[in-house]
Amino acid sequence: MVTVADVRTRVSSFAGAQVGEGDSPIAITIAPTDWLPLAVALRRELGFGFFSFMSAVDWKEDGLEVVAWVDNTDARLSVLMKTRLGVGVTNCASLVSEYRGANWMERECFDMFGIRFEGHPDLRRILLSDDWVGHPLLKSYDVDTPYPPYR
Amino acid sequence: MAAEISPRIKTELDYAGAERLTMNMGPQHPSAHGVFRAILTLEGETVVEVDAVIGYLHRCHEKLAETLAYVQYPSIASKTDYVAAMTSEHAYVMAAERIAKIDVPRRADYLRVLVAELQRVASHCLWLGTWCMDMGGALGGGATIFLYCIRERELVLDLFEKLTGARLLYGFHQVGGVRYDVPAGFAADCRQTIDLIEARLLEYEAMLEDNTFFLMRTRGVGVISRELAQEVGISGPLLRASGVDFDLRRDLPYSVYPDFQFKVPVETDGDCLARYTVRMVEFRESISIVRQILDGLPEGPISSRPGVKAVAQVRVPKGETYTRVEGPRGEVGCYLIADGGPRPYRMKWRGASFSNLAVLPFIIPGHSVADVVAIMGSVDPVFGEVDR
Amino acid sequence: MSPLPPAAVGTIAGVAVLLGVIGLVTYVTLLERKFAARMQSRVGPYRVGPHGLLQPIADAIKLMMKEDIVPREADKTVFNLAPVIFLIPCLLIFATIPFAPGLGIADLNIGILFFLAVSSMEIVGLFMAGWSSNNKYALLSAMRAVNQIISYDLPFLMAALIPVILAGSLKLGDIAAAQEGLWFIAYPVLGQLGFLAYIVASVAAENRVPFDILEAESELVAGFRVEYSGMKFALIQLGEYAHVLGTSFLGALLFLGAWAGPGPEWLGPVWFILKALLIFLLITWIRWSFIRIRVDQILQISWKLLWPASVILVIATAITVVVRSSNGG
Amino acid sequence: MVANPRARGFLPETWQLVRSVWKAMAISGRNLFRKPVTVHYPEKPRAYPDRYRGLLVLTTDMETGEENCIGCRLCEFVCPPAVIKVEMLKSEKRNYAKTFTLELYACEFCELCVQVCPTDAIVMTKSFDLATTDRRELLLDKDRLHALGFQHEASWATGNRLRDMQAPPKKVVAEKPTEAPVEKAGEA
Repeated sequence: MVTVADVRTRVSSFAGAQVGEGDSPIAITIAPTDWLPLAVALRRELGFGFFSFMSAVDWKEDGLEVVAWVDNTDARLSVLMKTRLGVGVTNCASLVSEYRGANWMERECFDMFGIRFEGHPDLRRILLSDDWVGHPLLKSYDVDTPYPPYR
Repeated sequence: MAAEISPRIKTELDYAGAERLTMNMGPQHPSAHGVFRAILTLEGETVVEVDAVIGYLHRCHEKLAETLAYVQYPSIASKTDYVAAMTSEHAYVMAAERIAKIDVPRRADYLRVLVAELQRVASHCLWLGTWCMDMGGALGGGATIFLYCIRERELVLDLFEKLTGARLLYGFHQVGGVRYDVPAGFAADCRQTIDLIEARLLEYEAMLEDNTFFLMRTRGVGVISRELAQEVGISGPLLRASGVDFDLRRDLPYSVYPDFQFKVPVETDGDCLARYTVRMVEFRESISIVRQILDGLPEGPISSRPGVKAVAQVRVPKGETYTRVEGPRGEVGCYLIADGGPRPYRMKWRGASFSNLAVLPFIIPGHSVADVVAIMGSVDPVFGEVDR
Repeated sequence: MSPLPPAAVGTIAGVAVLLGVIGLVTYVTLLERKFAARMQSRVGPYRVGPHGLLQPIADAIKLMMKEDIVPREADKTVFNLAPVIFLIPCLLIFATIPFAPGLGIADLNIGILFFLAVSSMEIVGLFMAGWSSNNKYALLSAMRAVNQIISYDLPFLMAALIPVILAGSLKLGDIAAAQEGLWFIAYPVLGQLGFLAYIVASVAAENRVPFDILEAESELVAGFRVEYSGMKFALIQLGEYAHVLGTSFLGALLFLGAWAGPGPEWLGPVWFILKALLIFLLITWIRWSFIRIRVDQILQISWKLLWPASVILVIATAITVVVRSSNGG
Repeated sequence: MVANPRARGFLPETWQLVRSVWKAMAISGRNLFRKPVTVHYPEKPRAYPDRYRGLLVLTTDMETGEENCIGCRLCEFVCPPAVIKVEMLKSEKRNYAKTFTLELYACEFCELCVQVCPTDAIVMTKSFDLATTDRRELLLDKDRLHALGFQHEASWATGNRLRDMQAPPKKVVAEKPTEAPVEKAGEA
């Protein structure tokens, strides 16, 4: 059975990877370049097969951060993968080759945050209409938009 | 869409032969379970490729969460999964409580589990009804089973109406506890309702269980393999029907679930029939949990914080957490980042139906149009949760 | 000889039966809706008239007043002609059914052959409707309709043959008379099996649930009728119900001994209509209890189960009749 | 429970078909004789529970005949869809609400405004037929809300009662006898 220690040792091999101390989710912050290799390691070697969700956070000046949560259902372990894309960077590696569930999740991240995922089969908006201008969940997207709520 | 179709199906479909017919199923379609559009590419009756178009019910809950306070948002959170409103509120409220380390009195936790399990019974009633309606037709046997299930679901909604005053979207949970206490005579009504539903379950099974027509339509239809299930992240009854024994209430227990005994059904063949079986067992397990709660409901306050008096009453210190709740459709999660103010900094809502629906383009190719409808019904998506 | 020339008697009788049938069909829809409602623990139409009795008339008037839309791309002539061609055979089947020993429009001596031939003509009108409305759903449903009705008319034919062999004549009047003593349904083994095969085949031939893939709402919205509205829709609806009613009248005549029943002689037609309604309610009861099965499964049931079973049944009846008549003398 | 044997072979399968046909029809047949559950709505109204959350109204104090609302705008701030707009009118003893508009067509009936109101001014009633032919009628202003207050029976939940029910453990307020002597909310 995979334990938290195995995860920590395996992840420590990635340069610049910090692992949080808690283990209800094992929070792993990693460099954007190792995003896909980390996913591959987690899924193939450590058995984190369950892909729960993927999303992004806009930290205003500090740039965007991509977040993903994967689970090992047998060992009841969860990992929260985080990577800071750096100021003004809006592209990131895609996990679709590893987790097919990431397909729609990444399309939603692109739709809401404008993050382009290289290696994604067909990256287009999933929730908003194709002619929508702007990415709503960015902090710069002000709340009262030109489309007045119909009242 | 580079959907990998299993080799067996691939060989059948690759004949050049007849030209393909693209057909639109939805968004205004009787069996679309809400607003969902599937662009089916057909060869004769069999579906070759599916392109799912969602987003018709998108209200941007996550942006709303950044503008509404902790006090206001629970009654909006219930609008994500409007068929199981209680579980959605529970996820949001638990996230705020976990960051701010607010403890919840035992009676409030017991009430939360009581309404969550009653909500699962009502939601499964709606699932069985609409699924049989899809497979059976509005002018046929399907409508009969649909009306039986709706008749039972109304009884549970009457219970919720006595408790909170509303029938579908309640705003029952608040940070620190719940807003309504159990009125007089509620426990008796509750026992009577769940006894009646348990008796009626036998009737549904008599109409469906080893009914040849039903088995013909569901056995071996829409098989989801174990790896595909985990890889796409489907959860709840769908995941357990594909052989993965993972139930959040038992494996990552939250609230007071450790106090109750309940069985977690697991099937292995992953087809529509397995999903039906898993949900029917869950029906009975939820009823037994409700009985356990009614027997052991502790006395005491129902909230550790005063009633809602002002907007900025609840402030959550800096921090982030991801709380997961086992909703009727699967894992409903709320990833919350708080920055100390009365409003969250960022809230990501993990809807169970979003991932459950994401598996369809992988399993539908190779089936006929009638099967697409049966598979959609067995996945039981709710589009408030998909589009958020 | 009655004072009027035979042609006039024919037309008057024809018009009388036609109006009778249309009246009966409209009220049969109400009966079905009330019966189905009670089965689903609800009340059924209640608002229009006392206990909803005027509901069918309200429906008829509503359909007549509704706007009659013809899709722009539709093939106009075929589109407009289809409901008529669909309706004629459904009403024609009442011609050969004798409501009482003498009372019938034309009690042909090949009565049942005429009935079966005409009743399978409706598929032409149906296919025209499906093809001409230039709608994908209608096209799919028309394709399904053709192979379903054809593959179920054969077992329907076979099931109807059993009473014919037992009675020894194609004339509907004779078949009814032959059942004086013993109704064919009460015939030891063959009667019950024959009746069962007849009911299953008739449910499938009129594409009622569980074989109603023709207008499977959840998949094909409303099947071939999807583009029709107003009076044309009413005609198709009338045709469908008339066809179901015709088959239940035939079933009552073949298996339940048309007008045999206690009470004075003139009560015959009343007994006949009651038995027909009984069969109609049986078909409705089946309709509201099962879910629909897929197209290929329906055809499998027809060709692998119903068709061989009904052929064996017919051969068995033939053998028993020969054996019975040879030693019975 | 459902591990029904895979009926193979002609006879077991047809036997299963016949048995399932009979069982299914028996159920719908038995249901034929059950009393229908539907009610003829307009003639026989449905029984509403005590805490029903229906149309919002403004209450007037029975003894003094004065309106309860003091225009404190707490409900305006707490309302998630922001449908309530209040302007305060300052006067010597107590304040009043100069204007009080409620856009009923966007209200979500979440009852936060009732819970927040310090003077039980806004209350939900047991009326549920809100359909109108014109959207503008759903923009309720102050006197319309007061008029409705007299027409419909108020439901049990008022601000103080809701806050008392949710009261934290410190001051366990003895539950007021439920049948309060005089209904503070406007009585039909």
